Amino acid sequence: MYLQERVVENRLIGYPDQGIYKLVLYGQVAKSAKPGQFVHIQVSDTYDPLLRRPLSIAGIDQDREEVTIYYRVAGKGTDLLTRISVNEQVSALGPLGTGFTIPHTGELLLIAGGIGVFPLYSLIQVLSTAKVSVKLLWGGENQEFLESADFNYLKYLGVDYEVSTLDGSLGYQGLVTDLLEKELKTSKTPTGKEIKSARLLRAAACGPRGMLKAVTAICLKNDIPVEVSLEERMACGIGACLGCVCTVRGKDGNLKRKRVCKEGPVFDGEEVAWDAEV
Amino acid sequence: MYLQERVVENRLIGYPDQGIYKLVLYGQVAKSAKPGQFVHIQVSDTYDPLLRRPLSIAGIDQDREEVTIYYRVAGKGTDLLTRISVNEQVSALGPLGTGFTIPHTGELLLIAGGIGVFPLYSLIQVLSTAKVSVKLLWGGENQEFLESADFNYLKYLGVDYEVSTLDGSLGYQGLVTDLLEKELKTSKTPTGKEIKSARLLRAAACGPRGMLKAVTAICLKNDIPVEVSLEERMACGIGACLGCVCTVRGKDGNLKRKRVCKEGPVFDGEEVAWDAEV
Amino acid sequence: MQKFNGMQDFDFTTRLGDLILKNPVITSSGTYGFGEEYTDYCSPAYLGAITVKGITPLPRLGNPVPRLAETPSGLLNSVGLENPGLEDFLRSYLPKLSNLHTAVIVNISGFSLEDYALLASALQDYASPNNSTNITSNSSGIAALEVNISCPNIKHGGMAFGTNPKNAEEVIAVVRKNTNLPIIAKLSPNVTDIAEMAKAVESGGADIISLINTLLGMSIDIQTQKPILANKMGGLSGPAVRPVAVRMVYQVYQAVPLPIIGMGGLTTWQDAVEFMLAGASAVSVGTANFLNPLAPLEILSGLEEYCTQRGYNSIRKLVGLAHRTC
Amino acid sequence: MQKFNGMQDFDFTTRLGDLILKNPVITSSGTYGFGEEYTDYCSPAYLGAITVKGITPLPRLGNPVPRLAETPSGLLNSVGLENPGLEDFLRSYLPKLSNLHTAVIVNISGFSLEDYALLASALQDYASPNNSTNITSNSSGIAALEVNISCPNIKHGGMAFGTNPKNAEEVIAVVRKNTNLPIIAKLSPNVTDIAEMAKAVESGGADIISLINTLLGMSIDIQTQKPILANKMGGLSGPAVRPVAVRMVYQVYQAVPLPIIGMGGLTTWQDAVEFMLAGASAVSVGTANFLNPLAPLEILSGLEEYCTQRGYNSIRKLVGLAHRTC
Ligand SMILES: Cc1cc2nc3c(=O)[nH]c(=O)nc-3n(C[C@H](O)[C@H](O)[C@H](O)COP(=O)(O)OP(=O)(O)OC[C@H]3O[C@@H](n4cnc5c(N)ncnc54)[C@H](O)[C@@H]3O)c2cc1C
Ligand SMILES: Cc1cc2nc3c(=O)[nH]c(=O)nc-3n(C[C@H](O)[C@H](O)[C@H](O)COP(=O)(O)OP(=O)(O)OC[C@H]3O[C@@H](n4cnc5c(N)ncnc54)[C@H](O)[C@@H]3O)c2cc1C
Ligand SMILES: Cc1cc2nc3c(=O)[nH]c(=O)nc-3n(C[C@H](O)[C@H](O)[C@H](O)COP(=O)(O)O)c2cc1C
Ligand SMILES: Cc1cc2nc3c(=O)[nH]c(=O)nc-3n(C[C@H](O)[C@H](O)[C@H](O)COP(=O)(O)O)c2cc1C
Ligand code: FES
Ligand code: FES
Repeated sequence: MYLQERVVENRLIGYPDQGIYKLVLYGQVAKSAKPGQFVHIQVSDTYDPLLRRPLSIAGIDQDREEVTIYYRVAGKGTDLLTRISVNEQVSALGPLGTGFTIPHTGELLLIAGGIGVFPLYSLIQVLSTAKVSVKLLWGGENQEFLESADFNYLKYLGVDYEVSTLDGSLGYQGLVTDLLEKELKTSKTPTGKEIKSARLLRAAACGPRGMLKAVTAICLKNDIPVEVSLEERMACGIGACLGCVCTVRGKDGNLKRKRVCKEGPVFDGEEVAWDAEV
Repeated sequence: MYLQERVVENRLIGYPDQGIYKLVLYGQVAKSAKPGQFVHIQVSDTYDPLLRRPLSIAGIDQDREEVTIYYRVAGKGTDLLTRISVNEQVSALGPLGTGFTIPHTGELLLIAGGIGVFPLYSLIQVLSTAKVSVKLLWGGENQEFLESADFNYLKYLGVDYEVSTLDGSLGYQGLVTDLLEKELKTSKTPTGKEIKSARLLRAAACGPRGMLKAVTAICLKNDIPVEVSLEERMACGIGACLGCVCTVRGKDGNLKRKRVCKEGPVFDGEEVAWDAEV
Repeated sequence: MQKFNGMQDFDFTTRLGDLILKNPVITSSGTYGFGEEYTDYCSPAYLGAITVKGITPLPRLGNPVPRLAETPSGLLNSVGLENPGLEDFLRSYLPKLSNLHTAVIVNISGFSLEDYALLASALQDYASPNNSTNITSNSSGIAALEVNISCPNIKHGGMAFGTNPKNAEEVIAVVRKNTNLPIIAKLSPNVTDIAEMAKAVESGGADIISLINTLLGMSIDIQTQKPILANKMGGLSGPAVRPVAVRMVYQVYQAVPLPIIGMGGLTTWQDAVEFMLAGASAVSVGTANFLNPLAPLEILSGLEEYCTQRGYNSIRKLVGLAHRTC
Repeated sequence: MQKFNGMQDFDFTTRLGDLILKNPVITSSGTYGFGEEYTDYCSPAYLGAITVKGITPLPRLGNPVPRLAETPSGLLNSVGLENPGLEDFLRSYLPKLSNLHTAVIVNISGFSLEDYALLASALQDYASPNNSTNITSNSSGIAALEVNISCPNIKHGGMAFGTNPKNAEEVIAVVRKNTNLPIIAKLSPNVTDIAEMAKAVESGGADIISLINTLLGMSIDIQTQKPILANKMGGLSGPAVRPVAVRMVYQVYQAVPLPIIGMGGLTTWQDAVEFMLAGASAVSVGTANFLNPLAPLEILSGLEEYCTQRGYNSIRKLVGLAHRTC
């Protein structure tokens, strides 16, 4: 499971100042990857930066044995990653983590904040949209960001979506949680069915922690089960160091730790102890 | 004097397993560079490796504002250097150090061990061979090494030379110090004049410390003044840290330290306290 | 899987007093979970031993996140001894550990002398049967206890046991009283005089010394203007600390006759050689596992090659060579 | 030359007790020669102060080479206090230092209390006239003494003065008796309890505390099987040690009311902000000069931009912000 993957593509997409790259890896990871899982990539040979970098799997092509990743340059690590050329080998542990539940029927509401959309791409991709009705709500900084984060690909996937931007440059002006509230306030379910019969409506979300907390609250208020994909600083990526924990409330009401890299990154929104500070 | 130089050329020359690269830099360094001086190059942006790397100036083209450097991949630092592409900027402090005395008349005997030949290339290049008779004695591991270290360039320079290899694959089989002994044993001076009138015979050498010590002993025995170019681990490269000292014996007979990066790397062979262990 | 015992007659057997391991490569406490996490990448059966996460009498949630901060060539962590506690460790983890076919070292941590006493006597019942004559491996049970003395002593104002020679000696003595297992005293590097600490744990009855634990450090986020770690301070590990670790192994080798397990930034086989030359009889791989799950195996094969190229027929020939005077 | 005082009304003045500097960026002892070496790259006139190489009463040849070893994100050095000695320093170096238009801090090192007494009283005669009211710059003479207490105390078995609080206090007290110059006590990080050391030098009469000096480390060449440094052990500096340095500055800030000069791996302006948030009133640039001779200037302009972007009109607003509880 220690995998050398070959770089098939690694290039800036969209506006340069958005710094978003598309990385395609050929190798073993694709064989067993599931939406919501991630790879833990070694970005260089030096000890500075020291650690691997976790990046979500945004697309899976089992036939071509390729996974697609989108990353935004955030610091030294992602910057070094941009310098890796096509055909070079990178060391990537993965696929890691548990991933999203994949519904085979009913309706799925996806809520994404910023680059949190990337793992949701792979979820959309594997869903049978004939059997599951999907709608994506996606909030971002502005139009430039959304377009750079491969908005076209989303359109190509052919799912229903609505976007919001902070500056109103595209879609609704405001937060994606506003979109979610509005969506659930209509008498119809997002995908057009009566809300009373919406027993099979579920939600999945990825984005900043504050947003996920709000999304969870809204979903639970509406009796919609919601899965959230969390981020946390990681060292090992495989459950050995206990660096990346998330605090959850067990069935017995007691606080417990779960490892974001192992039991996560996808958690049941309800179990996360959002306000725990222990 | 803090200089960004543009990489004009950076490529492997010779046999791949010899790992010798030619690096040409365009910028300010060429304007004032002298043979025997060096540049102190930042090989990457990371802190691992931490320090700059000292490399000798092997060729100076003031008109094109270019200096040529040859380097052998020895570890992490020189390996990172190979990854810098043409047209990238590198930070190079220099030209640093004092350099060789440049004779304007008489005869000059050059003795090189291994990659120690590189600084001597620039000395040969700037000498007016019409006025100064030059002969180079060069010892290396084997033919592959010598050819990879741009032997052709040496031939192109048109000076008299003799080589030795440890395995006899090219030239004399043995040490370059043997060549030197033989050279001085003949009744003629290296460049053909009578030894008695050889008042203007000088020597300059660069190579491993053991070789330089032996060369100095041989030259002094023959009353030939000799300059040696020393290597030492360096941090600052400009005389501020006292990391790179060489022990010399002052005129008063007392031991003193001199900085290889500042008062050197070229020293009068006679002043070096070769056996000092203080 | 890498091959690393090519030379049939190369002797990898490692003797740490009565603790005999099939080879000198161990994985460090807190960096290798409970032995199962890395099995996809590296079978623990190839290792000399694995050391489990520090166990305390009661379960601990540890510190809040962020628990990790990256620094130049280093890693700060403040996991805060999260662990399932003694009871659950014995019930849920130890049985599985016994299936890994390697020697199991249990790292114990306490906040009072009573804690250490309790842990030592409870774990004594699970001692591996054959810990003094055979190579400890393929065997169920615990091969040795590693006593983490870097924990704060709650009864003494939170000052770590491991920063005062008297306290360190006491902790080890208490453990000694309660176990026949080999005792590995794990020293903290946050001290003025590591040799003095080594002598103290020797007096306390330690059989083996392991070092170093992490260096106390801190990193501040200039955006939020607060320490990055929720716990403010944390332990620095990784290649950045290696020169300090090598120096301390060298000093302890000169100070006491006990066998040493060297660790601290050890990442490559070259680093392992460096620690053994400094005086370590075995080496332990910590943060390096996070960078490269194959690190322990690569270290094993590198060690063997280094030795055989020099004609050493046993790994033990390396130990302490840097102390030769000529 | 970089511009770094764009905002006319930004106040860079740095107060270290009676020592008032035009800005908080200093260069560290042993890394900036005698101030002249870097003038081609960075005019010392732009700096808050420069600290010269450690001076001893008599000239010293220092240690044999190799004196340097590179480690991951770090540098080991064992220069061994090579310096021209007091007399030659006063004759050949101090006059030139006065032309650099910056405050000059003289670092003094000794191997006995007498050494420190001698240095302090001899240097007192060269005190800069205006060290307590004006900004110390453009002025001839010495602005402050930095007392390096990390040297071995020859009379006490070679244990460094700076690793025992009583000895550290004594050294500072002796210097205090012999000078009116501001005293900067430079602490060694190789101690169990840095806060205790800070209190000791405060009692001794220090006006300012600088930290950290280098961490004791070692590196072994696996080819020769010997320590790389001729002196075997050396001092570790550079980015690798920064988390330890920041932690110690944070602890000393809480332990004593004296102003702090923070150093240890400080390489970028972001690092300078980190040290000031931790509690340093000024910062000192050491090993970073070797990597980037423009580092001090880049740090100055980065500090100013960081402050002005947040609406701080004075550099002093930054100091200790990481200690806020809300
Ligand atoms: C499970 C998981 C999946 C991820 N998937 C993606 C993805 O698909 N695409 C993508 O662009 N990014 C993703 N990230 C985030 C990505 O890992 C970080 O942006 C990256 O590690 C930053 O590395 P750097 O060296 O470039 O920046 P650094 O210099 O390390 O950090 C830049 C900034 O990001 C913060 N930061 C660094 N690491 C983390 C972290 N793990 N959690 C929160 N903050 C952090 C730092 O404090 C700093 O402010 C994911 C993270 C996790 C945990
Ligand atoms: C003034 C001067 C001029 C030089 N000119 C040239 C040149 O023109 N071409 C060239 O190829 N090399 C030259 N060198 C040597 C070159 O600087 C080193 O090979 C290089 O720094 C090694 O860096 P690295 O990271 O690749 O290897 P490292 O991993 O740093 O070291 C590889 C090996 O070299 C040894 N080493 C490293 N630095 C030094 C040093 N400064 N002195 C002695 N041993 C060292 C190490 O101990 C190790 O064994 C010169 C050195 C000096 C001091
Ligand atoms: C995430 C993490 C958790 C650790 N937990 C423990 C522990 O529970 N008990 C212990 O004695 N040491 C613990 N350590 C210290 C390591 O065992 C080791 O001594 C230290 O990290 C230095 O080695 P390294 O640089 O190879 O990691 C931990 C280290 C890390 C990085
Ligand atoms: C080559 C070198 C020489 C040094 N010489 C001295 C010295 O003479 N006196 C002293 O107090 N500190 C000396 N130091 C320590 C530095 O002043 C500084 O405290 C230490 O290097 C940590 O800072 P840095 O990581 O920024 O270099 C020296 C450091 C180096 C690297
Ligand atoms: S990153 Fe190590 S347990 Fe999750
Ligand atoms: S390398 Fe610093 S003085 Fe020569």
